[in-house]
Amino acid sequence: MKIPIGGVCEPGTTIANKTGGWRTYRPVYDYEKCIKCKLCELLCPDMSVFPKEDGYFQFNYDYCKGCGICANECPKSAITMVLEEK
Amino acid sequence: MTPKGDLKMDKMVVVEGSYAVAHAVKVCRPNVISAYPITPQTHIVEDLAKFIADGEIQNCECINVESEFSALSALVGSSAVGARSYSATTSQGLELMHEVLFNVAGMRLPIVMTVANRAVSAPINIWNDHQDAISQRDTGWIQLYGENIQEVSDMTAQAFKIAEDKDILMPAMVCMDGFILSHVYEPLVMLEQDLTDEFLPSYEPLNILDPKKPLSFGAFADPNYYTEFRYMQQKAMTNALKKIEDAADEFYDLFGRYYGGLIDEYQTEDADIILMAMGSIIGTIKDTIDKLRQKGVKVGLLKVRAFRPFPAEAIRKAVKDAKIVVVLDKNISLGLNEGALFTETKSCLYNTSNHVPVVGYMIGHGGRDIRMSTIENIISEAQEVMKSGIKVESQFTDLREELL
Amino acid sequence: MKEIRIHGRGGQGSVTAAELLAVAAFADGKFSQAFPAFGVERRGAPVQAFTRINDEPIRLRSQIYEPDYVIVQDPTLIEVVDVAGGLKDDGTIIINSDFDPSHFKLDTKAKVVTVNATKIALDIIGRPIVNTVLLGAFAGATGEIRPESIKKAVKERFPGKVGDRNAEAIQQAYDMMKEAKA
Amino acid sequence: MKQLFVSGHRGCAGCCDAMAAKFTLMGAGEDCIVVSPTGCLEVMTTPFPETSWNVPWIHSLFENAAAVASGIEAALIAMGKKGNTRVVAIGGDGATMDIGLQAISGAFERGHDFTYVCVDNEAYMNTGVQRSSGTPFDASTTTSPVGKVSFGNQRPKKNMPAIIAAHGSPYVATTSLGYAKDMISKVKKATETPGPTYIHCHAPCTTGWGFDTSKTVEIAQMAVKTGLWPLFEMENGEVTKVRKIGKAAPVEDYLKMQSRFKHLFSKEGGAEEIAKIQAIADKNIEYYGL
Repeated sequence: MKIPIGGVCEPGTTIANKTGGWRTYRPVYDYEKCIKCKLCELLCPDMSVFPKEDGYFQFNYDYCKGCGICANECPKSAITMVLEEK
Repeated sequence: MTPKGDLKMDKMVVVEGSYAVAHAVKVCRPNVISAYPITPQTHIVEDLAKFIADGEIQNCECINVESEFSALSALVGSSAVGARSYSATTSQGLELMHEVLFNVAGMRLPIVMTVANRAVSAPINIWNDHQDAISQRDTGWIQLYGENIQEVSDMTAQAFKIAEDKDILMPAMVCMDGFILSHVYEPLVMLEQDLTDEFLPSYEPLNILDPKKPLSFGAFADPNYYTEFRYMQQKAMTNALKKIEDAADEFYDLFGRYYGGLIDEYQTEDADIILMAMGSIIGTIKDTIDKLRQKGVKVGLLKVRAFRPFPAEAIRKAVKDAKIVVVLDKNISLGLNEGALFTETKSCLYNTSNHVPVVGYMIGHGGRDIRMSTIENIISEAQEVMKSGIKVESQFTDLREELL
Repeated sequence: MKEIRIHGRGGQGSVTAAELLAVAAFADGKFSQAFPAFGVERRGAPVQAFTRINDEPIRLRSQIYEPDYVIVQDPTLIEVVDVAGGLKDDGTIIINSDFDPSHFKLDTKAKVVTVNATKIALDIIGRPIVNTVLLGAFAGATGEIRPESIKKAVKERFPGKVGDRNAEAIQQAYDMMKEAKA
Repeated sequence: MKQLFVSGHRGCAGCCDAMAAKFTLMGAGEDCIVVSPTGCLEVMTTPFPETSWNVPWIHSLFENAAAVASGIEAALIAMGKKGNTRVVAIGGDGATMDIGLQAISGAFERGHDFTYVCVDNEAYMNTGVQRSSGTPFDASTTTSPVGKVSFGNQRPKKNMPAIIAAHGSPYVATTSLGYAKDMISKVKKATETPGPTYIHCHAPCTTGWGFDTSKTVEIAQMAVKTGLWPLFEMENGEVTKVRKIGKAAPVEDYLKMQSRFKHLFSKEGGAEEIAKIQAIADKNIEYYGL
């Protein structure tokens, strides 16, 4: 890598930085309870909740920092936070 | 050295220095002008505002900002979008910009700014010296100083060309002595639009803020990277040394006018005494030299056009045969009791085989008028130093002892 | 090189007069330079402006201490300012006044001339603006500059009727000075 | 839909700034240029050579985001590139309400077509939780600490929306991270409104306020429910829309969730202080008709 003049950065490149290692608790879905309200995807500050083809959601554990907002806000308590097994 | 051009009187008009600058800016086709009024820069921005009001500058927006800080900040945005961007200021306004000056240079934005040099408060003083610009010497801005309004006008186009060069991409200050040059009426050839278009191509930025190619500007660099950013800025400044000379030569080829590249020399060829200075004092020194040459005093002048990048090599070459070098500074580094040009000239001769004595005079602070007789006194003191060595290395000139 | 110092009060157009003189001198084929004694004076305060005229390009940037000519726009200034200070012995000082030159006891060996520029201005321009009128008088009294060049410079700066009336006043002041010399 | 703000940023778990940036871009859309002043958001999203932004983005200094935005807008106009491109500044409360206020005032007075989004987490979080003029009454920060003779910050929040509205802005709105869709639609409206527009977003900071990382949204909602953070829109200086809260929750419910207010529940005289905060909420409820 060479530093470009003025130090401009190519877009969306923090994707190289996998923040999943910050996590203490990991979110886990209970798809039985999920009503596909999309709130978890909307509220995730780490853009690590993604819709699946079937309309349910999945976590991108490469980036999820385990904040637990999705679990706290899920109207159906479909997400629980479990201790990371290290 | 490139020969001097002839002054073509039939192409000259008598205008105010500020108007000459505003007109030069106009023909350089700026896209964004952003400035805050401050004496003695005001006439420049007023004249530009009139051009805009009369529709004489196409594709240009003029922002009447609420401070100098915002004046330059707005240009950070405009230059990053790819706009040719211009401002003008002086003194307190320039000092208020201090933080932004670093930012512009670090982001490699080739903004050009006229500085109508003025003293810095306190006490408040609206008259000329160079303390304002000299105090910004480490910010990464190219600093050029002009001796008359023709040179300042021509230098404005040169500054854009130098700053926007892909090997440089550093901002540039065109320094003109406040009032002495900003408010003087004298004849000059105003930059012709067609020749200027030929001399100065449109600005083609390397990177711009563009939704189609969404780059990020102004990221923070941690200790793993910061050093290299600084190194690259210095390298650009080093590249500018040659580009400043090239721009002066290319300008001469097209316009037929030449005022020196990094430096200019006057009667230095056989000179025992070489004076060094920047700005409008140059003319007064030249007249003094002519007078003393008639009396057989072998005195010459090294005019410094580029203070940043510092033309160390050119200076070493110009003073190699001198018996004494006398540096006149319209500024002081308080606590060192020296002007910046003096300190740096001494510094660039150290570690060389040239052990010529160098003495410094701080002169013309806060608009104190500089007369030929003052220059003559300095030269006669230099003759003493040649005989008996340096007694006082650096001193104030024209101190009114009765006030102390 | 000829150096001219103009004394006036803030608002009387001394700086404009110095500039017009520079423009006119250049029209005559000479190099010129005009600049004010940069100050923070406001309307009414004594002010000075300078013009240099030369056959060669002018490099000198100091203020003018030993003028060849002095123009005094307002005779009341003589009480408060040393208007003849440094004036060369063979120089000329032109005072806007209806008194005879002998009325003014100035400490100078230079020639003192007076012209009632205020009256000319009132008669022709209709307002007591004397700066341009005095330039006509300067041309007449010194021969340093052609009155046509002054008129041209003034008309460029003040187009239309104002310029025409000024030009007429300039010519009259010029003629009066020429007559007085003859 | 293209992610305009991507993963891998260095914000804390539960970061309010990241949410605010995400919602802002969802409202503003792809065709925008973003300016950020110095602050948490800037630092955490752009460690060279990386950036979390998928829109053009620029950071210059702490106090000049609005001026930089002015220059961007002017340049787009001058160069005939304005089109539908939105210029959006996103700054924290310090950069907006304190050090950058002059530049903001200038830009709003001059009428540049841009939107300024203040992400108000009520203190200087980037430097370690020092008070700003956005810090609420009685909040403990490192420069307004609780002490033997102090209950923390002794001034109420500066009324920034009113200051902007007084500049003649055509659209000023408050919003909250507790109401994501409210924020997205208000940013959209602001960016679609010609002229200088302003969004003030209440943004609970897990680190600075002292609460569990999962509670960012919940606490934001509670601030609204108590009346301490009214949600409203102003058009041309007039309040035109208010989010009704029904029966207001007592301010204790909000305060007790955060360690920056915990002294109010342990220190002698705390009840009187809570009453003062309740008075602030009551006044909001009455003034805005919440």
